[in-house]
Amino acid sequence: MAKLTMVQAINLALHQEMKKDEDVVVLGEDVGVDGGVFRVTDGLIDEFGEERVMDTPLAESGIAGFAIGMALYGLKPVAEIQFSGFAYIAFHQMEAHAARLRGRSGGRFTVPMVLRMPYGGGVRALEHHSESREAYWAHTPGLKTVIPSTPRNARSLLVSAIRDPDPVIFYEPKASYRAFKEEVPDEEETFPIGESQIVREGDDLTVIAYGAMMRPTLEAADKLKEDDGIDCEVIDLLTISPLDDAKFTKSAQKTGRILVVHEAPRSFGPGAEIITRLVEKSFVYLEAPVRRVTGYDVVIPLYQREFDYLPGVDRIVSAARETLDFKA
Amino acid sequence: MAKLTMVQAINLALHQEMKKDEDVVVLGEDVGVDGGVFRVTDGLIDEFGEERVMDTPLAESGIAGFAIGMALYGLKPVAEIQFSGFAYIAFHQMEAHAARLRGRSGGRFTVPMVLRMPYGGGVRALEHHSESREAYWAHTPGLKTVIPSTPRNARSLLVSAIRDPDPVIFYEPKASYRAFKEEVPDEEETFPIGESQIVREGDDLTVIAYGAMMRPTLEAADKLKEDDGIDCEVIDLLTISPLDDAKFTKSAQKTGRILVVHEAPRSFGPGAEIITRLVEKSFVYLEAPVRRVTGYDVVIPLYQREFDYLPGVDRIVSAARETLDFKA
Amino acid sequence: MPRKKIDLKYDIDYLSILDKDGEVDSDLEPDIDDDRLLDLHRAMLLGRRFDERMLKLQRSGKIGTFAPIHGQEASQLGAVACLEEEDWLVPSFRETAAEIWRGKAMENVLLAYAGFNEGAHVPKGVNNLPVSVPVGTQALHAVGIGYAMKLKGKKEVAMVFFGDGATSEGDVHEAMNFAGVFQTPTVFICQNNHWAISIKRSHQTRSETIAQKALAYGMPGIQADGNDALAVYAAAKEAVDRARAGDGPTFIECVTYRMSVHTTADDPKRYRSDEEVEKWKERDPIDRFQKYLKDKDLLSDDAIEALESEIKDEIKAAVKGWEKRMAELTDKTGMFDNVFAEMPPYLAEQKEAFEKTLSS
Amino acid sequence: MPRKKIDLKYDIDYLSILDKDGEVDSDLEPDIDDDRLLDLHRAMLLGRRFDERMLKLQRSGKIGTFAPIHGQEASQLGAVACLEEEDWLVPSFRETAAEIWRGKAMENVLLAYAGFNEGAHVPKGVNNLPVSVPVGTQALHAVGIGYAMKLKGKKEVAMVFFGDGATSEGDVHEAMNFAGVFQTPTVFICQNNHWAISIKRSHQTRSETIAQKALAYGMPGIQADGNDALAVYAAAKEAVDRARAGDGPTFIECVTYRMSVHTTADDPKRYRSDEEVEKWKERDPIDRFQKYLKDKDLLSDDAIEALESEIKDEIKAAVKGWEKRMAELTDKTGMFDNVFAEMPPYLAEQKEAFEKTLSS
Ligand SMILES: Cc1ncc(C[n+]2csc(CCOP(=O)(O)OP(=O)(O)O)c2C)c(N)n1
Ligand SMILES: Cc1ncc(C[n+]2csc(CCOP(=O)(O)OP(=O)(O)O)c2C)c(N)n1
Ligand SMILES: [Mg+2]
Ligand SMILES: [Mg+2]
Repeated sequence: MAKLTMVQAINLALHQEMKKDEDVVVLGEDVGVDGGVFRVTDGLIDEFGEERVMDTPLAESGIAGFAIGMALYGLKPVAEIQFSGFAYIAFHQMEAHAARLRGRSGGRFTVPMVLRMPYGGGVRALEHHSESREAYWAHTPGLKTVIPSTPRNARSLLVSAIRDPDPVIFYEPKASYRAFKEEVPDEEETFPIGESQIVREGDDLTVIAYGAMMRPTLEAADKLKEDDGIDCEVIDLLTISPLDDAKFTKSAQKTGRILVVHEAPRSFGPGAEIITRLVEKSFVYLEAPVRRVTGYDVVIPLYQREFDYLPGVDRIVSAARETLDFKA
Repeated sequence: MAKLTMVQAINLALHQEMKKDEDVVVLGEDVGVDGGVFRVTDGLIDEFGEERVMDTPLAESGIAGFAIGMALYGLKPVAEIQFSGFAYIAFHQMEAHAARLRGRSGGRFTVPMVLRMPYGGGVRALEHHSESREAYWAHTPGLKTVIPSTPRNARSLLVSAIRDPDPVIFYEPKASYRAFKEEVPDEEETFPIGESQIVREGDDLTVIAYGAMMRPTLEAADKLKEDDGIDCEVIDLLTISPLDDAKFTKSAQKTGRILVVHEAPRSFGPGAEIITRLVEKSFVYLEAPVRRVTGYDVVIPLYQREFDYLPGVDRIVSAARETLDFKA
Repeated sequence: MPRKKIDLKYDIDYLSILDKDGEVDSDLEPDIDDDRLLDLHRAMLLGRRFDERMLKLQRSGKIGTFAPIHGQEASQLGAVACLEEEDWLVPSFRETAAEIWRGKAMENVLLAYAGFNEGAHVPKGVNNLPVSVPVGTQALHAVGIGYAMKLKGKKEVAMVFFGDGATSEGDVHEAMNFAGVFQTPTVFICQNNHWAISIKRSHQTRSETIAQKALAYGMPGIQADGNDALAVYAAAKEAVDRARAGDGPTFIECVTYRMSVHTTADDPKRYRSDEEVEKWKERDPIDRFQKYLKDKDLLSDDAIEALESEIKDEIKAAVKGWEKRMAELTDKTGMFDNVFAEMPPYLAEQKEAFEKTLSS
Repeated sequence: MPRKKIDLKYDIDYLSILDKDGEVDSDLEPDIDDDRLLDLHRAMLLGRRFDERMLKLQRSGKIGTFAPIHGQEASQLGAVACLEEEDWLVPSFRETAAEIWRGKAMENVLLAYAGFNEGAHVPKGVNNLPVSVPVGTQALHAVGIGYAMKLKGKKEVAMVFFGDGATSEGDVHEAMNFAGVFQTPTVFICQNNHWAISIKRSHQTRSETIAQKALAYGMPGIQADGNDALAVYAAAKEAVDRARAGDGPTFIECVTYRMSVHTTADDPKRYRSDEEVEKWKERDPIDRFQKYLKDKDLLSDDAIEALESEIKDEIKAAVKGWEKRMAELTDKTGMFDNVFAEMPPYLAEQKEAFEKTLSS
């Protein structure tokens, strides 16, 4: 048991899985000698060699398609896209093939790969380095989309993703890469893909969030408790698709008032699906319109203004208050 | 005034705009000599020559990026992707550049291009030829996404799209390409992008649909009237993004009961955003959960089963009845 | 330090062994067993006849759109004839004859084109990927598969097919580049049939040959007469041997011609002349190969006649089998299967809802 | 009809004019006005000094991540020096000196790296695209721009820059192929600086040179010593003239070296040796060019000293101007501007909501 950052925790998952299963290979731009631009794959090449830790040419579709081929043969590739903003170059490979080959071949071929990438704002990066567009993947039948929020769940979810027999898109909140540490057990740990987690119980309001948004969300919950005596139930989605609607619809039946937080652009974003599931499954319990606190429908600005774009504690708190104040 | 199919109507729009404005150019795979695999660009090369009607090499990202360059210089390219199922190869060009260059350059550069493509099922096609993934584009800040439903609105919307100073994704319902004819005026006609249309008035139920789904939707409305005496208000979205939520939220305030129909996969699809806008703007008027009748979260099957996947009259009618029967 | 010419490691050669009248260049004649030569001939003939049959089935509405192979029999079969069973075939959508050679049932071909997903399903143990519709995207898979073979210490080869048009796609470029960098046992076969729907070869790219694109990846490349089964075989054999020996990938351009429509949805009269097609008839791959086999006393007119009737029966049986299979395929819920290894709750809900619509 | 070598239309040449000690090969010496030579020298020096200044600003937290150009001054400036004002520059993210040559204000460079979107805004009339971050994607734009120039009957040229790593991307392949097919007035400049972050040139692609990739597109290609301003200029001039004359695109590989970090977020010690860097110091493009100019009596040590101090002042003024601009940029709603020509209602609503958060 050690206190690790998320970068270290993900590294631990990769280390242990590569050690345990020689079919696990890692590939991507700068993942080898350099250890990844965020050092997530640090040391892997020394331990497992360049045959299993492959520095690839600079080509995202190439990385995805190459990984698909390896997976078809039976390997379990963990491919890194350097930033999620460049993953759209590989999008068609994931949509047309990774997501479909099991179905297309009637189960003869499968694509047990993970496509990992850092996503999201808040690290003073250049353009295309701060996007949060998980909805693209989530809308694609045949893909699973996972977004951890802490070192420990990043580690356990990545292990599950690597062992998953199907392709998993693994979005890593880069703003949380080194922002805090958490105890992560040395021994193996998995966490089921497709399951969300209630990280704080409460009766007044349900707040649904994930990834880097968990931190302002939990801070807002503290503030609401302190300032207003409001008890928030906070749900960390962890998996975006398949969406675990059981937990949040149940929570909504208790609180009747719900807030969804994400940094992705608002329209046609993940919040819309969550709200729709609530309408479909908990309609009669809703006491106020479900509100979303999200990124705006614009390109996230460069770093001087990125926190204007990103949902922060204040926006969450005031949306919570409005939701609680709502009277039909 | 002549009765035209949608293919002919789109062809008319291209002809007239190319004639009127020499900056309008057409490009894509097989759009020249062959006149397009659906004959949408038939005859253009004869009239305007191969310099303005360009058969390109087989490369979708190439087509999009090349068109972006032309648009940056001041042309108004209308680029065709042969089937929407192949457009994901060009997705990053549209996301990273077409959608952003106006903002990135502070308005110095603009990308007045149209990316046209046939989408949707129902024409007995091969894999990847029947997709409906408009949500990918709709979730992308800086892009507009338009889906006509009849020959006349296809023509007028395409003219508006070509004249629009920003990039427009133009999804053409291939199932409606030749399925029926409509009077289309010879003289110029435009239709504002971002505006939906109430195509049938009614007080009992609001049905929101678009594209090829308008036909089963309207048929279902007829049936509901005939069999059950139910008056549906039917709204044809026409533009998916920017979403015209004014009309449907108003209609919902009248009927209180709403159905959304699309052939795109269900989860994280366009229906989710529509329902969310209803929750945000007409919550207190909703008398029943808004239901969606959509494609399933699977790859649309080959033609023997494609109508099992696609929403049809029966599914719409029974969802309508359930919505009307709902009691809180 | 003047302006000086850089010497490149590889030359690009042109290989032809049977001339257009079927005369063999005995210096270059590959060493192939008589039985294998006859198998190859049979497969070419079967490919041609099955294609003809499918065209009829399509014209009468019994199957949907498909891509005929007419004229490209040597180009695809000469290549796969060099593979062992454990090797992998990564086809595009115009290698029906090659897929059949590699064990795909004609029944399944028909089933897929008749709109049943089941037709594309692959039996366990068969190392053929299903048809890939998005042009060129499959090339990368063959490189990944090759890499995995190498990592696993297997002496296997992955052979991937694509057309002249596909070489314009970024994915084919990335695939060849990865193959070069990782020295994977991948054989790239470009069937240059001169057309990509209506786009002619010369408009697809300005390079004089497609083969020379190999130079961009530091990879050996060769142009072969694709209507000459021996030339294709010899080029492919060299490439497969190189791959199996651990000496990396090869790129082969097979110069051939699409004699028929692009797909049955296409009308070539809009973009090419009858004369061009006529000209290529003279270079028919089957005629030439038969001439060669006859000259070698491996084949006679009588034997061809007998073979034709055998093939006819085989195709008839396949059609029957296919019709029977279609009648048996009554389960409509297959679209929910194999989306994932395990069906998540939301899909189970959707499947249930779908089943309700069936019963109502 | 034996196996025969195919003759390719183009050779790939290597061009070097100033040797590593700055001695000129007078047979190849391009004809450049003295004034222009001095402008070029000044721009190289300014590029170097501004780079150094930015590194300091970054290290002290005043600006964010940026990509230094140190070592690549000749490679980018030799090329853009051949352009006319009406020509277009399509940069990647490592052509700061070239952008400044073409009219971009240093203030704006600083503003952008300090995290203000306003820094990337382009003044009307300046034909430089903004920096393109997704590697290689911009190459296609230069081809489209070139096509539009041609269609409009303009004798203009679009010059695009990218790195050795970028050549692996599908988009660069598609761009070169389109340029070949449509014979656009596009000049492709690949700054092969031997590294793509930690990936070395030899691992990026197996071709012996990058220049030879031109052969895949039937396009003239040349490899130039990228640390030799004259060689780059001569190669680029030939290419620009060819493009302007309507004779199509050219591909130029400038062999250079990234002396500094990839970006300020990078630590090159992890992947390359100091010796390698030291070796390249000997080929410094500015030293060599200064030697040449001194030999031509166009430059003296005194003149250099004066110039250095002039440049220092210029940079100081730019930094001042930048600080003033930053202080003035108080409007936070810019992210809603220029999403579209006209703001749609939903965005207006969001902007309003955002303004409310500002006032609360
Ligand atoms: C990515 C993609 N774009 C477009 C298409 C439509 N399409 C199918 S085949 C084809 C032409 C292919 O030409 P080529 O690669 O030469 O193969 P051939 O058909 O000649 O065998 C096109 C454009 C497709 N299937 N995939
Ligand atoms: C599509 C894409 N993938 C990855 C990155 C991250 N990245 C930025 S620069 C770079 C290396 C570029 O190498 P090269 O093309 O040689 O240019 P150089 O940096 O050497 O100038 C990478 C991988 C990116 N910006 N865009
Ligand atoms: Mg072809
Ligand atoms: Mg480089």
